[in-house]
Amino acid sequence: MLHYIFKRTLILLATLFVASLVVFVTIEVVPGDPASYMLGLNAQEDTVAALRAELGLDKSRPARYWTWLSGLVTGDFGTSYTYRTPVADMVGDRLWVSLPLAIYALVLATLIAFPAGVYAASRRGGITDTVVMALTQLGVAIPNFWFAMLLVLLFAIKLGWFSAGGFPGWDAGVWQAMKSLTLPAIALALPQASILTRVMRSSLLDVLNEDFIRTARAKGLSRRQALWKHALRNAMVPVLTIMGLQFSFLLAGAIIIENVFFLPGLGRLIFQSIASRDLIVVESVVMILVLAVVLVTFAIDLAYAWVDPRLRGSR
Amino acid sequence: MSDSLLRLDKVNLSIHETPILHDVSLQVHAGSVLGIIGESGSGKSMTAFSILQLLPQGAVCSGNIHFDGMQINNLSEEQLCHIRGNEIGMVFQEPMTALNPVQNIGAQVAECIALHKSVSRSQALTQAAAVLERVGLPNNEFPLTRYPHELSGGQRQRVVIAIAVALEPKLLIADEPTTALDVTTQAEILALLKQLVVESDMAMMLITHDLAVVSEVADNLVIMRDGRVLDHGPTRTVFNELKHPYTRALYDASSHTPERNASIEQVVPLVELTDLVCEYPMARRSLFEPRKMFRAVNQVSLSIFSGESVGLVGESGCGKSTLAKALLGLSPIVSGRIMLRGEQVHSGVKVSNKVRREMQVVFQDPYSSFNPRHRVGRLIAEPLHLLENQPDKHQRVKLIRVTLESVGLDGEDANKYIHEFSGGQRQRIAIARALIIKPALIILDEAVSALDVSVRAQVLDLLAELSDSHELAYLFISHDLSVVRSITDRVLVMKQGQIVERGDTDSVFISPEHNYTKTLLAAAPQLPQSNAEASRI
Amino acid sequence: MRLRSFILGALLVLIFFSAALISYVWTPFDITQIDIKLRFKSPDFTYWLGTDHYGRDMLSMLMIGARTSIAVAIVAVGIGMLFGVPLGLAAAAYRGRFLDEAIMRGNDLVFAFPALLIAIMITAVYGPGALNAIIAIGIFNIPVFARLSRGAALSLWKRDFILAARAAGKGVTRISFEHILPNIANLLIVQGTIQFSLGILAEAGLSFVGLGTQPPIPSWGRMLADSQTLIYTEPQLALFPGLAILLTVLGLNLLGDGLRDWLDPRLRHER
Amino acid sequence: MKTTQLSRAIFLALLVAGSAQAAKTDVTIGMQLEPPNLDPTGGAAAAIDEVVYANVFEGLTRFGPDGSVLPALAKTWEISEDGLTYTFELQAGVAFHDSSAFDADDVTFSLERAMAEDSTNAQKQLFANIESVENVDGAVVIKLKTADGNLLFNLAWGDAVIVAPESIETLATAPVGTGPFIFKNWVQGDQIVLEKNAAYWGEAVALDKATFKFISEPTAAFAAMMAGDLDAFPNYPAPENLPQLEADPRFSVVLGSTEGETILSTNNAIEPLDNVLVRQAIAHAIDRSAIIEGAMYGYGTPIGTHFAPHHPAYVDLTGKSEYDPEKAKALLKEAGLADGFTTTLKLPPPAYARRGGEIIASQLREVGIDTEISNLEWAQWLEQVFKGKDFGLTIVSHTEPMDIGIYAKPDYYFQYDNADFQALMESFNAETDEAKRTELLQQAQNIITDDYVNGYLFQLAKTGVASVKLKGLWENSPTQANDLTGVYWED
Repeated sequence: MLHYIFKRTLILLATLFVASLVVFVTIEVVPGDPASYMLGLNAQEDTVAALRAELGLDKSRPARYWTWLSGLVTGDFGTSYTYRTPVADMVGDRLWVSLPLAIYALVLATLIAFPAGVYAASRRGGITDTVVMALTQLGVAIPNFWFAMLLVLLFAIKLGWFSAGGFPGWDAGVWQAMKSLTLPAIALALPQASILTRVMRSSLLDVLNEDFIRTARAKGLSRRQALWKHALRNAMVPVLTIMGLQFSFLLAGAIIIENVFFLPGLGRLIFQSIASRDLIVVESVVMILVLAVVLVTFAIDLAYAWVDPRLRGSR
Repeated sequence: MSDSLLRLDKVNLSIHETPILHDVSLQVHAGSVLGIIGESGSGKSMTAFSILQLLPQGAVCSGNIHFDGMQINNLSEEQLCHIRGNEIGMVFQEPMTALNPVQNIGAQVAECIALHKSVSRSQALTQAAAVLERVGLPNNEFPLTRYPHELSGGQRQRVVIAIAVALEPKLLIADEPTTALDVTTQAEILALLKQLVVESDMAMMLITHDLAVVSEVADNLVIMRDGRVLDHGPTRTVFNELKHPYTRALYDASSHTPERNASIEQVVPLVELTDLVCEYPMARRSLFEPRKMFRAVNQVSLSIFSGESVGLVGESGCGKSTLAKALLGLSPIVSGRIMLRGEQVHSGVKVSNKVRREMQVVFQDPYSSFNPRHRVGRLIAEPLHLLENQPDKHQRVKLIRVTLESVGLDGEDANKYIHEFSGGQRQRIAIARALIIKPALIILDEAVSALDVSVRAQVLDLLAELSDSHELAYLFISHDLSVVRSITDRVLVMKQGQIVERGDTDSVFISPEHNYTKTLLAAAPQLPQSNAEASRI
Repeated sequence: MRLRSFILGALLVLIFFSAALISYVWTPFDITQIDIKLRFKSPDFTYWLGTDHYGRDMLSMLMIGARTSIAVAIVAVGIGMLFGVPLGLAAAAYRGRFLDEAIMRGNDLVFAFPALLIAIMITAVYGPGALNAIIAIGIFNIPVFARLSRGAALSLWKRDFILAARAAGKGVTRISFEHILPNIANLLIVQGTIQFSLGILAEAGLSFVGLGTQPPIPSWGRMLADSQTLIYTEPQLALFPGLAILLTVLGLNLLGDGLRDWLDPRLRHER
Repeated sequence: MKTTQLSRAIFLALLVAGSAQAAKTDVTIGMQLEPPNLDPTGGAAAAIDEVVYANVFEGLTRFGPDGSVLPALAKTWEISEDGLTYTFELQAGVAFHDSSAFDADDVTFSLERAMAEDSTNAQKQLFANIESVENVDGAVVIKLKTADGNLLFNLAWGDAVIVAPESIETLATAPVGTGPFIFKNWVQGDQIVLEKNAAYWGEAVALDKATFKFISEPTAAFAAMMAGDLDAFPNYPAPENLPQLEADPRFSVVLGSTEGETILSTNNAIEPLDNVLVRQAIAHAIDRSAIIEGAMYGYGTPIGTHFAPHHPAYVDLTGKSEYDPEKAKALLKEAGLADGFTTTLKLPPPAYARRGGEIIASQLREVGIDTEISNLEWAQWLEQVFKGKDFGLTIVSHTEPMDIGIYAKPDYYFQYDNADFQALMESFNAETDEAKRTELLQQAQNIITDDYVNGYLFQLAKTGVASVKLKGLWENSPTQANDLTGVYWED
């Protein structure tokens, strides 16, 4: 088991390092320079040059990469060119919007998908099975940003139950903050829940055809008991893979949803900093998203070993 | 008829409108063993499942099934659940997949106990440990926390049996319990089953396609074909009278020995191996230890003369397949020399086409050895790729037709797809594929083990004919001693990567020297002599 | 039920494909004509689906929008297959060795970046536009096909007919293309339709945030973005593009499911 | 969520709602762009001034609601005969927010900092004409290199506000000025909060607290207004929602003017746009009313030259470029381009550019001029168009006040080089007499119109939306600012 974890950690660190290299190189070649952006239309040449020096933009690329990378390791992401505040703080409060949103959506998706998937699988071919399948087909097909617009139209404007967007901040009370994250979470959760339901159902159906289910039935377990006690856990492996993959979809999807609901999350920060060529912020935020995805995949790998003893390596 | 524990009369079953069982009637008495014999597709397993009403979706079952004085085929699901595992236990064919891979063996056995008896979890576990001891899995060697993937096929089958007999059921149904196991393990499992029947006065229904197995274990027999019971009665009388023509055909096929004139020329050996060693890496235990290598073939030397048919027997895992693959250049060799017609062949890495032209192979599983996307013509013509001067289109078509006809198939079959053929026909095609470039040696790796008895006989006859007409040498690899005995001139017995005994087939079978060979021969079930007038085909 | 959904899927896909193809030759109105007086007309006999905020015919915009979305998605899936499948086959052919490990780690790296993030980085660096959207979505498809074809190929390599082919002296590349590829073709087709529908959603997402196809070429995503501010006064502007995306993706998914059942013999008897 | 927590949250909500009934003294203002930082002397972003100008920071002089120059920290001033020396008497008893004293030394520090070689002040050229700044026993004496009528005007800009050396280090994130409001806190990406400065030297202001919320998406702006999250949105970004807001009794829509001349800038240096006939053809090919209606939903006043219509010196020259496609085609034929030509149209992010661009592209196509549209981020626009001059046509709104002077700079991005216009501007700068300055300005407008240097489209309208009961907001925006000094709740 230890060997398994050690190997996975090694891979994780290597992926992060290569990712940081790829991110820095792709973003460094971005045309447009933050200094001239900040000084606006009729700034003179020398003022722009002065600002570049002040921001340290004139140092060589490898030097800047090294300072950024060493900063990453110690948690100091450097100072933003346009905001002149430490990137870490900016990203910190934005993380407190994007992360809860992603988790809220994942929880919602799982709470919907598990019962629906299991219910549909246990009543294969029945009406509920067909209805669930039809709904998931729709859920997968709906573009979530369009669904978000419809949610705003219905719940925020017509019924006024929710605010149309914006984030009051956690100090305005957990209840208020969660309320403002509800519509975006639903919009994000819908496609994920649909995909997860379909995977859950098909994976369960495969396992129900296995021989050991027949053994369980021969032991005297009823159809439902065999499903809950034996099939469910075996069906978890493919489901876990999809959940891992989905987390990265969730983060990506959040970037668009944050736009529709004007939430001050990491997604909008990326857009704003790309527009203002605040390269150091873009690089740091991308790295944080990559770190989140890689950590989740690592957690999923560990969960595999917990769910399926065969992966734990010989005793 | 009075004290029969289980009685089926006129049981009919159809799934999605396709009829499976027709008026099946049989009975089992307490403390006795009923053997059900039939080839694949005869409905024997379905009979077992209809007893427990564990039928797939869309199954319609009629007629009545009496068990222990009660009619059980119209009971509610809840009542049936009470009987399953408690009154009737069941053992299945495939031990490798019969257990839940993510649950340890203790929990899986205890679950059955806790389900039917109101006992605490710990009590259920102690009872489970007792049952496991009883089926030959001592707790010190096999603790309850072991997982199925850490056990061998035989050990897993013992766990399945433990589950089935944990609650001392009145009836145990064993559906082909030993088909997937080695000869020695098969003998142990059959002995265990017999002992359990005697100890707890349990009735057993043993389902198999192997006449020899059932003849040693069952008190009464039922012979089924296409969902119908053709013959039944006490084992002895059924074997002696061979009343029903199908029973007679089955009996003859099982003891069939093809006509062969063993012409052996003691000239330069066609193929000679000296001190061959093959290894492959094992799973890495921990990062720091170097990968341990498993030595599958350990200093093996043998020689095969052209036209000769050599048998290689041994249990699974003894390295016989690795040896075959090494010979064909499909797996790497650590050391040792391979000579073909006196010429050094294997120089370590690649095997030249010249050598491959001399040797071809036929595999075990007819359903896996063909690319479903290609037509038969293209399938059997694949080895032509080895020839220096490729035959032109016209020659190629003629060659394909001739080769197909030589294995008893029709020239037109060339443009059909493989899924249009039965198991037996597919092995004929596999042999055609091997024959097309007229090799000197064909390696048959368990070529007939997957076939039904009657089909197996035909394929063995074909091989015998071909070896005479085409001056062919065979290396016949199998774990089934009776088949090897009927077709080979010389035999080599292999154990843990080494050849422990070699010699003429008859002398080795009649007076084996090495005690491993002795245990092997003893374990193989013998077909009783039938005093019915033996009819020759 | 399965056959019906397959036909429904095929029908929907047919409608949108033909709409896209026809749009090359003819559209009810010329979309380059901007006439502010005609804007926000609700659907009537001349303008079947009404007009947009520049007075252009919504139906024509949707037809040409279909062209962009479908073109971007097809090329993106093409890139995914063209690079992904050979990588997957190679990884399976040299399983366990360095090449396999390298390809798999490369996949993990691309998977580590959330799909849209790659798109944003590329379009931010090289400017928005349909070509960059294609590359961005295409890059994300490569590991999907690589991982899929590697998995399928690995199970085939264990099959006896591959050993027989090796015994017949065939090299690894010949076996991969002659034996392995035809047998995983079904899987690739089915996954292709799924990735196609994901491609359409991705292109719409990119255009929605202004990074996909640029004006004057219409695209469904951008039509949605433009309609966002008018959603309270002219909701129908958001309705039609959203429905177009939904129906196309739905059609493709149903088609994919139908194909999977029809092509995969194991499931065939279940119908 | 334990029940106690829930009940406390509800009680809290009621409390907040309850207090709203009493006379409101706080206001929430909506803004589209968030300022990168809060140092008006260190960056050019309009958003900085929109928060701090006249609220947190003050200069010697300041702009009034109608654009006139009013005294601020300078109580009175005298100008010498030759117009080269200005002496300013400063207000007494003024303190910075960190309670450090305000005196002439702060003024000299601020202006010298802006004029310095390595200064990062975006409008450094405003101070180019200053020779020296001295503290002469409490008064500030500024000597000029040449007579310049614009000094008082220049000192009113946001970039010329007075800062203190003590707080200069953290100015960008913790601004310290002399204004009526003190900076409270800043939640990046969301809002900035200012509070009343009790020790303000001038007239007391009505508001205790002001919150600036940043909402860039037009849809979100509308939703926030409708949901009552905002009290006012001075520069409402989505003109298409204005009719609906106007119809709502809670709100009043106030239309004003800005200094934003929105023009179709034409690169006068490249083929064939260097030919005046071609530029004239473009001018006639453009239908201003369609653009204003299509892009800005009717909000915006057409302009015929690069000058703000609300300014007294404005001359209405729209007649010289009325919409006449036939004339445009004839002009093109005359210029030897009968079958038209192709050029690039590079558009910055704002809505007026992106929407206007599509409409103009279709209008130009009518007369045979094809345009390749490319949408750029601001940074790319500055790089390619503004500095690189690599463009054919672009659309941008010049929002600096009185910026007709840019036509006198030959290296300015549309590269217009006209010697007698440059001479005209020189004399204007030197002129101090109002009547003569107006006359010179009118001549300037005529020259750039006759030369058809750019396509003059419309003046950006200030579409302000505010709660009916909120009074005192600026109607026009002579400079980018949200001056809250005069703002109060009515009932």
